[in-house]
Amino acid sequence: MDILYKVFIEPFVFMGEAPDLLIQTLWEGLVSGVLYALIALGFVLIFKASGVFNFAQGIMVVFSALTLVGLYEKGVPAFLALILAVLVMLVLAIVVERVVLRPLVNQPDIILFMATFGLTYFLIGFGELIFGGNPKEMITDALFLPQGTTELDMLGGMVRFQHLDIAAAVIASIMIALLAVFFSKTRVGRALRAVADSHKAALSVGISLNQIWVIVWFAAGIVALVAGIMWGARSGVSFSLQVIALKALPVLILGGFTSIPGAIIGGLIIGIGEKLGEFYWGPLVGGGVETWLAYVIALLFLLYRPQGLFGEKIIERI
Amino acid sequence: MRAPDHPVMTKGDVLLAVENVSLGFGGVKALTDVSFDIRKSEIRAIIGPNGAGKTSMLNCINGFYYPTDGRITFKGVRRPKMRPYEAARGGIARTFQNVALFKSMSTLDNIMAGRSIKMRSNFFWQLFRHGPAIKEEIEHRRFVEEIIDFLEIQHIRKTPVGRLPYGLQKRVELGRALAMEPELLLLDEPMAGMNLEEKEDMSRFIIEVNQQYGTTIALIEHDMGVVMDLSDRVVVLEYGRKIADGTPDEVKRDQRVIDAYLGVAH
Amino acid sequence: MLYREAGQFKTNYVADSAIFPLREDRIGIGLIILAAYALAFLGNSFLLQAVMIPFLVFSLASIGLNILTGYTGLLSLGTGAFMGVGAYACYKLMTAFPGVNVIVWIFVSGFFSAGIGALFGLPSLRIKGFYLAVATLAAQFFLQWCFIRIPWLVNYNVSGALDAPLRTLFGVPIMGPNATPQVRYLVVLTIVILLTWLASNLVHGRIGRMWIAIRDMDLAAELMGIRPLQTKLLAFAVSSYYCGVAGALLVFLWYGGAEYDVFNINQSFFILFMVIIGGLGSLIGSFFGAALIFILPIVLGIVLPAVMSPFGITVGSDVIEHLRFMIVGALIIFFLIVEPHGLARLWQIGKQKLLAWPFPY
Amino acid sequence: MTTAADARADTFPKLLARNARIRPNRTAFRHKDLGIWQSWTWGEVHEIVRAYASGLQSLGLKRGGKIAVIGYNRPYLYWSIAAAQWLGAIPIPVYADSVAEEMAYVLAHAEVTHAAVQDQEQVDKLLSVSDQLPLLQQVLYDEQKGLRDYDHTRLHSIQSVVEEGRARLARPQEAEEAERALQDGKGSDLAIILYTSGTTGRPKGVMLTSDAVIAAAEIGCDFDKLDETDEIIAYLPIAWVGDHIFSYAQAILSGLCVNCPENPETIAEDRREVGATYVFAPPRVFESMLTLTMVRIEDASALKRRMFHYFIGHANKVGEKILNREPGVGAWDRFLWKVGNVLVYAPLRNRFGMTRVKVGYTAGEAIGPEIFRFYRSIGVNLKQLYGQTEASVYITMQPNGEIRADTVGRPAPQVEIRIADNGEVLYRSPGVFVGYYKDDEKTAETKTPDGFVHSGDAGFFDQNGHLKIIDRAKDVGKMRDGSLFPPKYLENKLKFYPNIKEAVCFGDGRDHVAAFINIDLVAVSNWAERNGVTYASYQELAGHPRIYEMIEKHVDEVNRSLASEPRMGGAQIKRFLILHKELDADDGELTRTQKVRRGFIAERYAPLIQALYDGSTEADISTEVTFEDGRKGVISARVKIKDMKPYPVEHATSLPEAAE
Repeated sequence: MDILYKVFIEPFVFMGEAPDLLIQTLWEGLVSGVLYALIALGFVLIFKASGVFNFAQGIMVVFSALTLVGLYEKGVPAFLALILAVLVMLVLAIVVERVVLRPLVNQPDIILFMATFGLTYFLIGFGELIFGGNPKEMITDALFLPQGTTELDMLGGMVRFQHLDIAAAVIASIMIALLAVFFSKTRVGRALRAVADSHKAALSVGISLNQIWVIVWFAAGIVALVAGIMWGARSGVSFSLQVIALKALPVLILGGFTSIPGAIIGGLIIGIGEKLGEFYWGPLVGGGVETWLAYVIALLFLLYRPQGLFGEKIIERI
Repeated sequence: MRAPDHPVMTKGDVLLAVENVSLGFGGVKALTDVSFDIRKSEIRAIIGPNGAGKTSMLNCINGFYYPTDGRITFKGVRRPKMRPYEAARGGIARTFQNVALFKSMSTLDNIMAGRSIKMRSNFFWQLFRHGPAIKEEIEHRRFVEEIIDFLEIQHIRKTPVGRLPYGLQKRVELGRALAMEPELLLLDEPMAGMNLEEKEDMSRFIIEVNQQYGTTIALIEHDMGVVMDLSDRVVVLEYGRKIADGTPDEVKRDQRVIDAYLGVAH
Repeated sequence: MLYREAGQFKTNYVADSAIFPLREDRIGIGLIILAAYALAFLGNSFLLQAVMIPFLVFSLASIGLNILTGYTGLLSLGTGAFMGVGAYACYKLMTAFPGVNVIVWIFVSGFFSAGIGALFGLPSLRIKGFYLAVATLAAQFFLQWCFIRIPWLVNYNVSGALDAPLRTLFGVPIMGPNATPQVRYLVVLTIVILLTWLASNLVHGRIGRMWIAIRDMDLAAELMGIRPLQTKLLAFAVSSYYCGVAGALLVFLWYGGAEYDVFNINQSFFILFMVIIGGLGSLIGSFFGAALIFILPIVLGIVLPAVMSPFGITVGSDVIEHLRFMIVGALIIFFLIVEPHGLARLWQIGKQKLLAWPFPY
Repeated sequence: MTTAADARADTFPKLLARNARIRPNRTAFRHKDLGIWQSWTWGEVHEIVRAYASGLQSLGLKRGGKIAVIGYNRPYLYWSIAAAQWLGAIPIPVYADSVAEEMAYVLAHAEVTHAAVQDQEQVDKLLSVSDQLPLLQQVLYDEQKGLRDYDHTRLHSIQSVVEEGRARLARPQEAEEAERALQDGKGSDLAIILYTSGTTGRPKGVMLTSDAVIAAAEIGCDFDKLDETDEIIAYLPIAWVGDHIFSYAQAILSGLCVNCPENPETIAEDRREVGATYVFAPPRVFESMLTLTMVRIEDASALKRRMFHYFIGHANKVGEKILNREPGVGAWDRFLWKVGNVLVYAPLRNRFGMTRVKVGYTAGEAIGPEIFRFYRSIGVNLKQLYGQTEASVYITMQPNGEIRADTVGRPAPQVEIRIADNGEVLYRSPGVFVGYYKDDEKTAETKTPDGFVHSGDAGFFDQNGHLKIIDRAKDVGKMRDGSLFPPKYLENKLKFYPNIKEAVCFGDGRDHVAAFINIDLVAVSNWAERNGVTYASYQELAGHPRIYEMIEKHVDEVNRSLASEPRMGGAQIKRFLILHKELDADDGELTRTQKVRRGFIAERYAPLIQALYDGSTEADISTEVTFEDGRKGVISARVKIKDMKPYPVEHATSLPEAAE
């Protein structure tokens, strides 16, 4: 009975007793959730436009951040480094389209999926070879990211809001909003959506499929760069970040592979869910549940709804 | 080939009855209030224009879909909601409109895979490929070889089916279904995309299966000539509803059929 | 060219459905096995310890993953964790029952990972493709967490690491600090040969056909009466068994001791890469893939510094490691584009060419 | 070596019983069926045939009765022959692919009362002509498929008859009867009637006694030392004498194993699987195998292709000599051949299923010399033999070490040969037939009172005593001086040169031989290009002096070779011309199968022929032609005529009469 109490009663009692801590946890969950959503958006972009489940999206986050920091460390001014990092992502998009996507067009999805594993490992090796394998600090100052903390008295306790987190949430939200607008309002964006429905439709807009791939991979690269700066500022830049980036996968499963709102909501659920889980239930099993909770949530969810929150029900045909 | 194990039915009994079956996907109605029966040892054709719900009907019969309304009785027992493999184990085999072979396997292995439900040797023996496992493998291989002989596909026995021309693939698929020794064999457009000679061969095989082993066959086919030659009775669907049911001659004379289908196709 | 299949006719089904129906293949396999055993007496410790033992261990793990991904078509990213289950189970078993020979426990430990594998395979009934891959990530991260957080698994050992106790077979130490590479190699080799043989039996029989049926056309398979859940779970269980045994071998007969970190997600990926490069759905491909992915960095580590040193460039081990990642990544893409069926297909084509020689087909 | 000790076994059933006694556990028959090579030992075969005979007896088959055997090569059909012979009945194998009408003729002519057939197809054929076969009582079939619902009052599966026989044999008096039937058989009894299709007229039934068939089989067995370890693949029609001797008679005589392929589509693969040691195939099989080889090798990589051609070229040079163990091959050439053997020859033999071939035969028609040499040069001991149904195959054979592409060998052991004045080959041997069934007239025409048989082929013995067949005897003409004029022989010699596409020779009833030559446009234009000869049209090329020079050389070589051959020296080509247009089937000059229509050409080009014989050096000709688009037009040309200098004839008239 004791265990049941500890699992089902005590955490909630604790939440009620210390609402400030709950708010603090929710806030942290919210921030990481928004960032998860941002990474997941990169996946969604690519999946929608090319049907490729880009496992390397997580690594692109790290790779872009590493490029930025690495260039800065080599003496390039921050502003220029940022531009160069963007250019590197463009080059990456072009190379991926040429070397990976084009030869593999019309292959089964799972083959393309596995090809992105290859891309992942290539980028890890390449990034470390150029910039070294040791963790780096994000150049927060040089990029004029705010630092410091605001502490608010709230609900009988102190809730701390790191300025960086606020900035991250805001920038990520702006980014998401921009993408939404891009998709629904611009010609290229509409073309991208058309590609998801039918390749012919895209051609009728006057953009070749190959160009579209380059554009979405580039867009996903920029998203990755933004996400990389934010995550990097919070937890340092190294390839161990990829473990965090992989969290975008359960987010996608929750939200569905093609839905932007799905990615956002999924991100928030995962972000908040794992923070709550870690803080309130983690101690029961010795902590560290954050590493897997997201996956288990996604797994359980999959069993209930294989198509995701916003996916359509799949009718199998023979 | 041995006759199936269940001794209950004799020729002419109702093997499968479809009663007032409807099927919908969301808002779309694939089948509306369809009723007909399939009798033991007959060849029953289901025809109709494209999108008439023929394949959906087969999918209901072999448990791939569950009707939203109505019921299906097989061998006098109402079919519960079941998984397709249970239907297969109950004695229903089928082929597919677009050949659904295991394309990396050889002809032989495809048909052997059709024997899976008849094979019982346990994991342990399988592991050592010894004793009952190998004995069983040989026993079923013999059976499969008889099917290969029957369908005259000896020369492609060990060819991966992915490399075969379409007509032969259809034949292999029939072989795989026969390997299950089904009581009811569902054929979804067995002659689609075949040339005349291949159609003749396939018709011959279908008739021989029906006559020699008494297998009940329900088939969907577009070639009206073939349907009229092969089948004992025909049921006609249009927009998910039954519009006629009877012998080929009756159906051919039915005004609604002429309007809806024959008139269009010919 | 080397084949003389004329006159090799089969008068019974056993011979006809033999795994190696051609005499030349049987001779070839025999020679390879013989050479493998001879290597124990001819090779030096470095070769055995740093090349052959890990090669065999990874081959075994690849066979495991190949059964799941290659034969049954279920993509898994949890291989490392399943290997870990085997290693931890083996550790617990042999420390709890030191009286029973460790070989027994190595084989038994596989059953634990088989059970865990089947458990995590349950979702496979409803989800496919990359959804399933993500689900297996749950296994990877959850199990890895278990290895860290459950000190019972390492007998509350302060270091939190597994270590190989001294164990003997027929009085010869086969595990622990006193076991020579030679002896360990022989043990690993024998286990790998045995398990490969069993796997080959499985995939060539009814069960193998059911797995491939599920992979090639799962709906058709189900409509033929093949139970999808049982078949997939069996694949998960057998696959995990192999991974588990490989994990136990990895820790206790190769490293001699290890921390949870050897079973991380990178390990899962590298095994997957071995399978992809070796060839999905091919046992022999598993060996090829393991050889390429594992031996490549070793060769790089020897060759590259030697080549570069005359130019005054020193190549550190970290550079080798980075290059390894790059090359492996590039190889994956290369193989997926050029030969999605991997080295095994090249091998098969080679054999086919020899068979059809001098004709091209 | 197999039969001397068993002189008493003078019929095939008795030999079968002997095999069951001395080698009961050796495999006698294999049949690829249901995916594997189903096998029967001699003991089993004997048991089945004995039971089968008894079963047939119960179905009313009697001594002297006739049973038709129809189908592809199936063990049960061979056993039908044996079972019939056991009872003293006469089996009549019939070509499986003959249409119902042909079959009806043979069956009615042979007065068969029973028929053992392969499958539904043959049963249907028989049923469709049953009104023409009032004598036919019972039909037996091997394969059940499709026959289940047939009326079985007169239809039986062979298996059921064998079962019935087994039941009968369980009773002592029936067993005794079977034994008596076996012992009653004599070597002088008729063993089989083989119907030969013949080029004209109705098929004739060649009657052969057991003695004859056994004697003939023995010739081959002894000649090539066949024994029970040998394997043969039976895929040629069972109604053809070759298959009967090779796959039935010699198999039973020497105990070798007969392998029946699965079905006609799988023969190539089955042949490879079996890897027979004793092979027989008509030239077209070897020819198509070689063609396929050359086509497929073109798809190989450049390196492999070059390697292949290099070693095949080398084999062409030395391969035959090495196979014949002739001296004069250097160590380096031998070494190269060995390398080639590893890289090309042995794998090729493997692909052909000839890895284990001890001896292979080709017969039936002339094999192209280059094809023949190809197989020999890669180490296949291929030989030619000359035979006929009326001789139970063997007339001449090629002994080891004396194998040449252009002759069919020496007279087979125990065979006497003589050449008639008109060049026709006559032979006498223990294997010759009794007569044509129910056709004494034809028998008398073919068989001389002293037992020699007219072969219908013209030929001569060369200086080595090897027989060379030149043409059908009736096509060989006589020139005014009495020399033989074999047109096809000459034309083939000319056509051997790639530059010559077609040749038409004239000489029957004339003073000398003259020829029309058609150049091969591809080969000649190639040559012209390399040699700087310019031309605007076929006609111009054909009339070019340098082309004439080239063709003249070829004709000269042909003349030289003719001069060295006995009785051929008179047929040297004295004058020739090169036709200004290609002989064309559209113009009726060739048959649709590309054979020359000599009479039509003679008529159409009469002015040219006249010019050839009146000594003029050129002639004008205009002919109507049909163009490819169907238009008709007229081509006129002035054609030059060349004179040739004949060689002195080496062999005047001294030819070896009959060898042996």
